[in-house]
Amino acid sequence: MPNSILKVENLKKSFQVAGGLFQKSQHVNAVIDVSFEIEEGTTFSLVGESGCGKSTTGRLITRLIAPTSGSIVVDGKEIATAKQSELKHLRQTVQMIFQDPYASLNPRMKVKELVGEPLEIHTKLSKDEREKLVLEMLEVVGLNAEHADRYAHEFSGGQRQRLGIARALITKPKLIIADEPVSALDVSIQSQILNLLKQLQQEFKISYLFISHDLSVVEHISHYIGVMYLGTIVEIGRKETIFNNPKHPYTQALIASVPIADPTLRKKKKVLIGDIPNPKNPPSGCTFHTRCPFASDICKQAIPQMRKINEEQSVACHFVN
Amino acid sequence: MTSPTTVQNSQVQKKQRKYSPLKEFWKSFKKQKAALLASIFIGLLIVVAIIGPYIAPYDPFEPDYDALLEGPSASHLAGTDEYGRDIFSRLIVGAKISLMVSFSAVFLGLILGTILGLISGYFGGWIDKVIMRSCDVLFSFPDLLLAIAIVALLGPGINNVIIAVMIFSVPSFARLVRGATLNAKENVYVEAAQSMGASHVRVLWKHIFPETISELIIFVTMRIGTAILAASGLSFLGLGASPEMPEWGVMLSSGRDYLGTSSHVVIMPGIAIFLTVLAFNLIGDGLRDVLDPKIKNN
Amino acid sequence: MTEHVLRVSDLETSFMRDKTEIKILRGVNFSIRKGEILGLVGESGSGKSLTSLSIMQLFHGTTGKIVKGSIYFNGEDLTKMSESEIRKIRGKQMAMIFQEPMTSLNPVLKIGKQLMEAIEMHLKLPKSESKHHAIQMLKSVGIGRAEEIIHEYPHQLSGGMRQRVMIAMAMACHPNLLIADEPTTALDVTIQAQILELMKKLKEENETAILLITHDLGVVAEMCDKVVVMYAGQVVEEADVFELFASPKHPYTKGLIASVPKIGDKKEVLDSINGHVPSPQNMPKGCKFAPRCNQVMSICQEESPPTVEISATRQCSCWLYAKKDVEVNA
Amino acid sequence: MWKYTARRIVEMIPILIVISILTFLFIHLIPGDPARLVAGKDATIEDVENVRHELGLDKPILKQYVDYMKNLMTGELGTSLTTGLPVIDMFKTRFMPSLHLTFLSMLWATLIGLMIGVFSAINKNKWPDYFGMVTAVSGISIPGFWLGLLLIQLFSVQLGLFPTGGLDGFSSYILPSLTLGAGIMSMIARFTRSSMLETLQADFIRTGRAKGLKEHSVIVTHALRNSLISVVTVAGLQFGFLLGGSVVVETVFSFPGMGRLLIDSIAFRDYPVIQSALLLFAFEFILVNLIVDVLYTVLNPKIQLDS
Repeated sequence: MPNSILKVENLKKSFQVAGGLFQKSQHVNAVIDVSFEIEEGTTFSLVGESGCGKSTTGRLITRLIAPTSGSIVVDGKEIATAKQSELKHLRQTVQMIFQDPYASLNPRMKVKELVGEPLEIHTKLSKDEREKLVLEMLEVVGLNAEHADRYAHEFSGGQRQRLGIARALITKPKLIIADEPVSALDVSIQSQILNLLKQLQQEFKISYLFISHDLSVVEHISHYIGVMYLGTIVEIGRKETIFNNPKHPYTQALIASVPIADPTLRKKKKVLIGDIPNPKNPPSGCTFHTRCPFASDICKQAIPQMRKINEEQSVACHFVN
Repeated sequence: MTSPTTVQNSQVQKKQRKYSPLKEFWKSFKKQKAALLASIFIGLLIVVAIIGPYIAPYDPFEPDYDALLEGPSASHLAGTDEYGRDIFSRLIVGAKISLMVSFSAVFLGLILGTILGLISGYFGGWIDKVIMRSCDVLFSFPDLLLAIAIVALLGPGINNVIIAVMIFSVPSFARLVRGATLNAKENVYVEAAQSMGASHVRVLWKHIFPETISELIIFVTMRIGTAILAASGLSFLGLGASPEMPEWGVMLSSGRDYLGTSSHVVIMPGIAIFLTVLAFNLIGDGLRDVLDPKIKNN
Repeated sequence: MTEHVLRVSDLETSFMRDKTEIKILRGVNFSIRKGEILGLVGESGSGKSLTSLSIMQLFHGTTGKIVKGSIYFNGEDLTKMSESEIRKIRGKQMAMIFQEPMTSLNPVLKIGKQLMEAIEMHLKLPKSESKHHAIQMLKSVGIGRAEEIIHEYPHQLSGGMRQRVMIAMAMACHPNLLIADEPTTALDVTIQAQILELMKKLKEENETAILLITHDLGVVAEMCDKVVVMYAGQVVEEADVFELFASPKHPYTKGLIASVPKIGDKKEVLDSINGHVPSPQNMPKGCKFAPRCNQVMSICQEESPPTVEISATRQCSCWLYAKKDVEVNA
Repeated sequence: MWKYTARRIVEMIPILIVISILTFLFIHLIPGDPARLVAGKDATIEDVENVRHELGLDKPILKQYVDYMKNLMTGELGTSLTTGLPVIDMFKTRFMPSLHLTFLSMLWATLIGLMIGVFSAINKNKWPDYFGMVTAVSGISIPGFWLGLLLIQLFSVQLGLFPTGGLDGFSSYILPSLTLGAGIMSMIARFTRSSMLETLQADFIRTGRAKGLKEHSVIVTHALRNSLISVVTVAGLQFGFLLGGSVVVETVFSFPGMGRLLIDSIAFRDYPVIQSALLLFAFEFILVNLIVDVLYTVLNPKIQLDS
């Protein structure tokens, strides 16, 4: 494998849910066991439904929260156990783009302060030097210099997401974690942003960890995909393989559930029954067994291990060889 | 409901005047007629408090035994008290005491409470518990009773009133700021700043504290009203300003005995307290309508 | 030809802001037949949700007001009715479900009470019967433990379950028309599939007409018979669903369909529409889409395009299709 | 609910202990020598030592606290320095009138406050709303002692409808209760209004209307019930305002209650009475907040389940 920018192994995070004086505090395993690797210059997507732990994984990698156990190697450095004070380098190498372009930009700051904030934190550049870089960056993301003195709320959703991207790019990071970056946008704007992200990847050789619930978007932007369900990756591999030949019953159902914007492809769907279980109280064995059409006794008892079934695909299911 | 403001046209934007938060604030505050009027009243009152001794028509301490308990007239706008002192002059000079006491007590409470609240809300954990439990203890003495207890302890006097009112303000400020901090912490841009590597001080100062300001401004305004009520209440009970001072509560208290015969000695200082507190509350209401994002959206 | 359940013609709705009237809907036309699913598609700010609120006349607590046009429901004009007459139709002949199942149910009342409220009022059933009816309704939307659920509170249910409850509530009086405003947008994709299947099933069983409001072209393609595309408070195109996706006419519809990433599509760069939706206060003169349109002509910036009937089932508001003696310099 | 109540009671214990320490320390926190203060300026050293012994101030401080707590548990609150009576006996005659007064005030203030708030909210920006809100903002701005004096002047002196003060039957409660409740009524009215306005914006209100419910059932069944939850909490917190206000109102009306007793004792430096009165007020306030918390869980199904 070429240079890997991020390698995550057996990542685990359990949150304590506050208990009162007489209540035992509960543990919720938001991320149970997650391992994957991202090559330089590629996009790896984590896809899954609510409560699957994809966003928590993203926040663990930026060390906004500390993992319970496991290893996170960013650009050759182990950061899972690093102290906050030792993370300065990480904060420059890894940047984030957030879902809600309305909420992720401080409404009280002007664009030049917003986009220039990472420089203010990480460099000793003068105000003028920072501003020069900000203007350059605005150009790169398709905005222009006269926007620099405005406040975030004067922009439309798409423009705001461009600001978010400019802010993430300004420290020249190697990895950008994009947490549902287009799901709050209208489709016609969404495609603008997706195109921009792709173009920037080619221009700056950035890697993306792309977190999304939207399979169509994920298929468009990724090179590799990990499908998550209740805190674990159930299937991982090259995008084409996963979409053309999904092996895990959950991946299959997930792909089949996506409505396709073509009425000629309408078909009676195999709809997954039941609800997504509450992560506070996950099912035993394979967590998917409560909804799986193929579940048998072994699925209720044993947790399936991740197995490599070919060069491009690994699956965690008792029935896939 | 459809909100018609979510999207803006950049082409049209260019033509508009440059956006400035202060101008925007003034534009909406102008529409709050009651609050505007109240602000003018308070502005005048502050001026009066400063230049009071120079404009008062009579010496507020000089008895005039020829004019005891006279009703309002052209020569004595608000009448005279039981020593024949001009009530209007006393009210003018008293404004300084009331404003000084309430401003300094609230200001001290604000500083202390804000620091405690920010620390408590931002860091959480044991430090939050310690601060909040201490506030709970103070809270379990009802406002005015706490002040009474403190004055009972320290002895009567205007400085002790300031201390008392300050102490009972601290937990309210701390709780308010803590709540606002917890809300502000939820903002994704705070997480964004943390992910950029911003230090705690930077996050607190640049991203969280500004969020609490509008709530603080509203609360401070209202709190000044409460402080005036509490301070004059303490004076009324004989626990505040000394009896010869032209403090509004004291004037009211000493006028009590003449209520049946010369009610103006009670009515006049009461009106002064009432109008001042009302003005602060109206300003607070106006500010809330303008600044509170929850109301803004309606 | 079956009769129209709903016919909206020339509907204009506006809000007041700072004493000025802001028109949001500027002439909306469409109709729905019995048992038909009509998709109302558009991006945020297109006025699609406001169209639904106008039909239901749910303007309470807002400054919204219908200023022009008519809404014929079962042949009667709703805009001419009094509030109390409309109240008898709302929830009985015409029901609605909303985008946010998490907040659309009252958190302090039990599910049963919330269901029975409408049943008791519209169907005039006694308490025991209406409870029975409520349980039946919950079962019909696929809630197995209906008897228990009526004693539970909304927060005890998942998002998908709550949306089922909302549907049961809406269908309780067997309405002729169900308005569904982004009913699955807040739900996970596997749950969305369940809810969409359920809506189809209920439509078949009850012959209810459905007005499905959504921004998701995938949902439209899977569910609808007919599609109305809205932009900036106007209908820009109306067509049969197969026709629309096979050959969109309006440049906006074309752009919209092309900008959706589709699974299996090998396109490297997605098409997109430049710019963004204009705000109601700053509507361009002429065609509202002109500033973003890639086929814009000079007339588009001057005059609003007429609605052109392209075939019996298709209409489009665009100068490209207007036979007018105006010089068209494309 | 019982489990929750039990939990809240246990959680109260540390606070109660801290409060008892604070009130115990009260006498020690007085600047200067408390014994000398009590004994008076002209007292001889011997007198001062006698007072010191009487107050138990000559013992080690820890021992003093233990004794204090022991006495508290048995209801032994010491002896008044001015009357020479056991403090507990003085409280016995004073406590009930105060309790009646505060609860009567709370009752009418809550009812009227709720009514004004709801009425204002459903008539937002119309004249009933303006009228209600002008009343309410005046109510929170008016000094209680002044309002009391005005009411005496009008109803007792001029019209002779009620007694000017003291305690002689139910009519003695009316003016003090009006004075005491005015502020809290206004606060409840204001809060109810804003809470109702917020609730009326909620999605489930729209659902209710979409069901075709009549406007009054939308307001009563759906909006008011939800608003009540937060109004209850606020009302509970404001109870402290009422207790503080009672000191002032009792002074104005010469009402023989706890508040008046406290002020008189402060004037006479009757420390044992001050100490115990403060403790009693704090205890009362904590108890009311406990009741409010429990009521809150009754009204709010979500809390019920989580606890």
